[in-house]
Amino acid sequence: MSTATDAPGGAPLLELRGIGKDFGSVIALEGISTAVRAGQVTCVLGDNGAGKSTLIKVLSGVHRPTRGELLLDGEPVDFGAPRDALDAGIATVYQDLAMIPLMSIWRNFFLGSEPTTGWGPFRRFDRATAKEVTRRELAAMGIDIRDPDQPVGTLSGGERQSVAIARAVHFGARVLILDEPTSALGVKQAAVVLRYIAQARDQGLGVVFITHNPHHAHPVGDRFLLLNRGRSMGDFAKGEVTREQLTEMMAGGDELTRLAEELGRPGGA
Amino acid sequence: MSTATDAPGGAPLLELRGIGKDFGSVIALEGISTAVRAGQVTCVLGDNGAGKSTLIKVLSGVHRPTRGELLLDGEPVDFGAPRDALDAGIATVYQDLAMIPLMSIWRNFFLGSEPTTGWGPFRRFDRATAKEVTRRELAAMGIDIRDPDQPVGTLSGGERQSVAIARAVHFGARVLILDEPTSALGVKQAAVVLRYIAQARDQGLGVVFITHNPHHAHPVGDRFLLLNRGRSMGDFAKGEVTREQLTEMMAGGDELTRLAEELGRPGGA
Amino acid sequence: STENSGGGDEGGDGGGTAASGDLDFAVVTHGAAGDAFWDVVQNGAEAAGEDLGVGVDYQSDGDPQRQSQLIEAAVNQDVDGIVVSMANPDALEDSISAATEAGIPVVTINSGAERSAEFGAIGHVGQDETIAGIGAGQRLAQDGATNVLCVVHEAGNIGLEQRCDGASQGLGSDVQLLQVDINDLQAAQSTITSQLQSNPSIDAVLTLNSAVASVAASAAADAGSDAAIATFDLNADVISAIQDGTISFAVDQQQYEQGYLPIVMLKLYAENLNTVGGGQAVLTGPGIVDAENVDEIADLASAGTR
Amino acid sequence: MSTTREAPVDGPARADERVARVGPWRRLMVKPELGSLIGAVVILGFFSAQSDVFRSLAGVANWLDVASVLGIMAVAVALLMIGGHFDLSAGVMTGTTALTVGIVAVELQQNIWVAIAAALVLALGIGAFNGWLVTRTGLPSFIITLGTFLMLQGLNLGLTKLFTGTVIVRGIADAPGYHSAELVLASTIDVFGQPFRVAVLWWLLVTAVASWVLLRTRFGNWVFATGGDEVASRNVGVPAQRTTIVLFMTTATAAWLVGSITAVRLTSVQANTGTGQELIYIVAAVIGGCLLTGGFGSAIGAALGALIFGMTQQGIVYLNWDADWFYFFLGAMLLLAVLTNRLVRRYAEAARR
Amino acid sequence: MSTTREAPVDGPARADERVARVGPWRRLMVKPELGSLIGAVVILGFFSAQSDVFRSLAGVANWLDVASVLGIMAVAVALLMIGGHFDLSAGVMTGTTALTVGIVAVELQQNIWVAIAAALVLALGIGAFNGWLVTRTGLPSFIITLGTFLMLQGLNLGLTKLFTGTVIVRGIADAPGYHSAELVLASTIDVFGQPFRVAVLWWLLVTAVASWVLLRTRFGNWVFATGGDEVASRNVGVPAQRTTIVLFMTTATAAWLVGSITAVRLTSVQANTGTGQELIYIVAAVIGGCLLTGGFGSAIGAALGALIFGMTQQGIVYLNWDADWFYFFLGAMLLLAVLTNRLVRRYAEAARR
Ligand SMILES: Nc1ncnc2c1ncn2[C@@H]1O[C@H](COP(=O)(O)OP(=O)(O)OP(=O)(O)O)[C@@H](O)[C@H]1O
Ligand SMILES: Nc1ncnc2c1ncn2[C@@H]1O[C@H](COP(=O)(O)OP(=O)(O)OP(=O)(O)O)[C@@H](O)[C@H]1O
Ligand SMILES: [Mg+2]
Ligand SMILES: [Mg+2]
Repeated sequence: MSTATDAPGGAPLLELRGIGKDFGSVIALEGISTAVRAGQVTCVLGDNGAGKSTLIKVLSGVHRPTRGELLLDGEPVDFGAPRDALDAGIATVYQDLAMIPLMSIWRNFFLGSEPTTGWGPFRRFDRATAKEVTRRELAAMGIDIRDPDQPVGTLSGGERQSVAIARAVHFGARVLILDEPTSALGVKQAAVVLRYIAQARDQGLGVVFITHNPHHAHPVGDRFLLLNRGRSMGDFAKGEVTREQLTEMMAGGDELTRLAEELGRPGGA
Repeated sequence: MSTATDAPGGAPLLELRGIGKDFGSVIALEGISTAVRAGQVTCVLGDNGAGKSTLIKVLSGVHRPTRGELLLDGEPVDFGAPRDALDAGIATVYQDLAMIPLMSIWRNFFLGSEPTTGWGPFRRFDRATAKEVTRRELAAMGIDIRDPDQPVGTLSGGERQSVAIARAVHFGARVLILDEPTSALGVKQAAVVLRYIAQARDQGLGVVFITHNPHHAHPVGDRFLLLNRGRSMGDFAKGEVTREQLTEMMAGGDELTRLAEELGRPGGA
Repeated sequence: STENSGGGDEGGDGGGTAASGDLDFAVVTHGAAGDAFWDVVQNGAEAAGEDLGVGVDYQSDGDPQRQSQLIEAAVNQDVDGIVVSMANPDALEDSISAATEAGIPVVTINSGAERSAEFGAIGHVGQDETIAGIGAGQRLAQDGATNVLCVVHEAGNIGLEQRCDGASQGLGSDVQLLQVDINDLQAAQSTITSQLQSNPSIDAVLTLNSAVASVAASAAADAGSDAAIATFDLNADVISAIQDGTISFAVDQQQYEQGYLPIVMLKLYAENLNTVGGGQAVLTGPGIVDAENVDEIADLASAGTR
Repeated sequence: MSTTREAPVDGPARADERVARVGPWRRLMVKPELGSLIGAVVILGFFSAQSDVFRSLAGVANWLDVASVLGIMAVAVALLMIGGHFDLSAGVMTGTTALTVGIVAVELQQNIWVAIAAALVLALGIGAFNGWLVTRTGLPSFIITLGTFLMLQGLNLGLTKLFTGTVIVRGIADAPGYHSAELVLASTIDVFGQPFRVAVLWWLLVTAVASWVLLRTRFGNWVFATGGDEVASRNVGVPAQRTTIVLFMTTATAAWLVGSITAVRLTSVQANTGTGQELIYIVAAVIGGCLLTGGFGSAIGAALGALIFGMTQQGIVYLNWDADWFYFFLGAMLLLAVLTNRLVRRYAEAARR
Repeated sequence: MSTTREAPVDGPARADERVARVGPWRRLMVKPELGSLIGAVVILGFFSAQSDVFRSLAGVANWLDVASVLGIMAVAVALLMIGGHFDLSAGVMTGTTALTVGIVAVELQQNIWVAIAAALVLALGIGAFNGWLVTRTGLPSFIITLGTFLMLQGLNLGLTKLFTGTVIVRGIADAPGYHSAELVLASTIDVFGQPFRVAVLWWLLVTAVASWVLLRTRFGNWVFATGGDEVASRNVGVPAQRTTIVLFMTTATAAWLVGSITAVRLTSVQANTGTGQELIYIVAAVIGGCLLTGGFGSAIGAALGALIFGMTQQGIVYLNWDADWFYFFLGAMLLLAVLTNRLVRRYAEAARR
């Protein structure tokens, strides 16, 4: 498995060439090139507002890039809508989670990919299956929901995030994109997510993973794409960087240690 | 300064006695008692859905507790609305941030506490001051906004969180409540927030801090309130626990280390 | 289709000199768009325009303020004459005097006869709604009705109110009012049915619109009531209902004349300074259409002229 | 990726100490439909207690008739509102379709079924146009459909006058095929000797189908999602634009059904038919629990909202209250209905959120 | 806690490589008001090109008159919509206040200023009632104000008939103090020899004050916040309920102003005055860029929306287009205005989001 660390891991599933994105006068991305390979985890790192979410929205068909090219299996593609990306097997956990607060958990889980039963005019949403799968997938993440009929809007922040992750993992066929999936999660749930990422990678999926936590990024990442103010600061293979360097690159990652000292308290990172 | 670690730190600013909160059939909190003291940081820890956000919403006047008593400076109080809590000097960063997406950054910053200028019928919102203060406070957090007139809805997740934190810090007079303030923040910004917390504590404010990150909780926390499924699992002073115990209490905090081993990769927490 | 005086054509100022080919008249009424009664008025005015070779521009709005603004627009356009219906004379006073001050002759139609001369109109063609109502009330009394239901199809409309008031006067006792919505005739039918069901002593229903009359007849049948149905205004359905006896009579204002005659009057005034009526209103009704005379006008109503 | 992962072994029915016990009665109370059912029951009780005609079979047939035509539209409008949009042209479209049936059958002398089919095609076209314009421009549907509302109002009058010379199309009863059309759309059915309008059946059918689609099909899921958060639902792959267009076409289809019923039943159609009714449809849907902001509501609720409106409208007449005060009473009863609904739910709210 | 922290030394005017250069013209374009200004200019150009009366001073005075009364209400309704609510009773309230002025002045024989004051008190009461009910019950304002709308409609008719025996109040011109009231509310002002209605001044004043309040005061900030996200704004201490109630009272005050102008100008008032106008106010506000979901919009935009509506309404008359097709043209012109607005903004959108 460790062969994947340095080797390119085959032809890229997804490739970006000189991608740029403007929002009116705001230049959010400029000249980003990288590749997502099967069986590899690409970590996108960067400060707040660096353009990480914008980048993954380009990958998942939410935004059309203003400049540059997107290649799927080596062929140029133009995702007109997220549906196109989903149909290409790309599933995404958005930072804002893309959930409908007033709808129940199981309806949100299968939204856009509802299982059906019956035929002809009597084809209907298979509710029993949907509820059952929802409960099972969430339980696997260590989230024990009271009632799959509860509206998502009344879930806690972490519960909601777990639902979004479980959904993406369930539907991700070739590429799994996760935008700060662990931000609101407890330590236990975060570990489960990291394990999911590793599982997905082992099954040959390409994973794009955004996080601010070097402790999360380093164990699972194979490549690290560093963004700063909308531009790429480099694209490193795992072997090329240590966790310390990584933390350093993530804008003064040792601050915590220094902080702990500065505060004159025992402990620290 | 380290005297605050074990000593009670004077009479509690805020005290909770047997607080419980139901949402219809959902029992979100049950029998919580704790105290927030001046010059102390109380960390509330717990799994996703444990009831942490609900607890701080009781403290900040969003929810009226179903059971139990809330005391401010030893006197029972009944916060009918968040305004009452704000007027008592309690400022809160909500997990959902409580920002108006369509409004500009500076309008959001001063929302509800607008500075005014002029007199009589010509008393008006002091826009120049508002913009200036907003820019200054955000810059102090290391967030360099392009334009304070940008609608908050177009900010990145971390930028938005920074605005909410800067606002609470600016207006918090006696108690500062932060619900997962660092979840979407970069390492640098998170460190700034931790330093804010320490500063606030040193200035004699009571701080309530919710986080899932033991690396964040341990350096600044003085007391640790542990919640599980809506109930208190104990209330520990800093001296009573080491970081390892804390991480353990936070539901298998060593998972990361184990995970790293399990994945057969170098690195880990 | 008559003469062509072909003479000088220096704008319509003051009237009297313009050539007929260049005459433009404005008709501004308070009828709602699509109202069956006012549609016949419009048809009359437009037919007169065609017959006499003059331009006729018909506008209407039920809101008095809007109506006055439409009159002002006509004044601004410097038309050669204005025809105005005066349901609410006070509200139109300013704009009508603006017209007369600008030297534009005004003919008032329908209601408002008593204020017409005061406002400087050169004549009035119409039938006061109250008098029409009295006529209907008297006829109902004649037929032996004692407990009459008056169906108002637009709440607060002054013209409709006057018709019901007049009916009370003619009948000699108060009529009972019922509100329905002209734009939802199915519901109107149900509402009339329920009124007849809950109040079986009603022995006559007076509707103020021909379309409401048709559903009132069906409603009476639904409710099993043998109340007589009478109505204001005609249309082809009402005429065939009179023929087969389901509606006993209709009050006909011959409102076609209220559209046609003022155009004739304005043309005569413009070319010959003639006035009509000698300061008195020219009355167009009320005529009563019942089984006796219905056959003669049967074909005319479907053409939109009765 | 659906590998087997270690699922904790606890069945769905396991008791949870974080959930308080709630009686079945209270559980029922919080369903949106049951809220408006309470309102309906209150109104029914109020008028029945005071008027024996109101509660007689003939009375019931009468107010059910009013509720049914309104209800067909209210249910369709409710679907659209759940999907996050308004259709101000819904009212006038009932007139457009009714006039089309009349003009094609009478003036163009076609079989009435041909006329009805033509009206359907027209309605679907207008609905698709509305939906296309809304999704294409991203402008609020309120303003787009206001534009089509005004344009249709003008067309109704202008074309009717063009074809007939008057503001009314009449003589539909003489069109070929009229009797079969009457049977389907405007006949009555005897129940205990009292004729009920067949429109009541249509109303029940429409409500049942709409409710089934909304709660049991993929499309229904998309409707809730599109109305709840259009961006989020597009992000997870819901065809939001298609859903919106179909919803507008659904309202148009309901308008066609109501218009056809009107034309066949009254046999003559006025050019201003339906104008101003759009607000009443929205009101019925809102009484029935639909959120104006979209994403929440129910078809059965909207049907009950129409029932409340119909009962109130007729009940006031049955009580012989002074007609001058009709609208006053109508407003007061509506407020009464929604406030009761609200009160009951407040009490029962203890059962959720 | 505002301690000095180490702020990076960069002035606000520093160039940022993450911001592309945008011309001032494009920057202007994206302001919501300027969007509707484009619509207004297109409509103005369209009609002016075809009718010289329309562009004459007399014509301008005429359509400004139409726009002004509508505009006063549209601006107030826009504030309310930005605050997240609707007031369906706004239209009929202009009738209620006008009738109150008439009844108090004529039937109760008071000085007209007393009558106008009485109408103000009544209007404020109704507005406060609307706001109180909405904030108290949490029900949608759409349904609450529909209730008051219907009730007021009934009251207007019932009370007018009670006092006058008919559906019209006449003789306001004979009330004591009428002339001073006429001067303030219904006089004309000569500009280049063309009398303009004083209502135009009121309209400008209301727009200016509303715009100032909205953009420059605390209250304005609260309005945006309450409409944008009520829960969030309450959480940061905005008095959302008070804001809502004040907004409803503002619409009521505007209705009182319009009602008083109507009563004094027409000197007689019909019981159905104002009914049905509420939708037009909302439309003007939406054309002017207000979101129906609240939290976004502008007072100047609403005033321009009213202008578009007024110009279109009168412009069609000036072009002598067939009255039967009036609504068709009105709808088409409105769509034209909003679509142009949209197109221009699409082009300019490159300048933001
Ligand atoms: N729709 C938009 N309109 C204008 N600016 C935008 C828009 N979306 C994003 N931006 C800007 O683009 C920049 C990049 O945003 P993005 O959300 O990609 O950052 P990020 O790297 O995900 O940050 P974070 O770690 O805080 O989530 C930000 O400065 C943001 O203000
Ligand atoms: N308004 C509500 N209605 C019903 N249930 C609610 C409501 N608010 C919260 N809950 C439930 O109460 C429980 C506690 O929620 P809370 O938001 O306090 O959790 P938390 O500890 O903050 O979790 P996280 O770490 O994920 O933010 C959750 O299970 C949630 O589903
Ligand atoms: Mg992001
Ligand atoms: Mg929380």
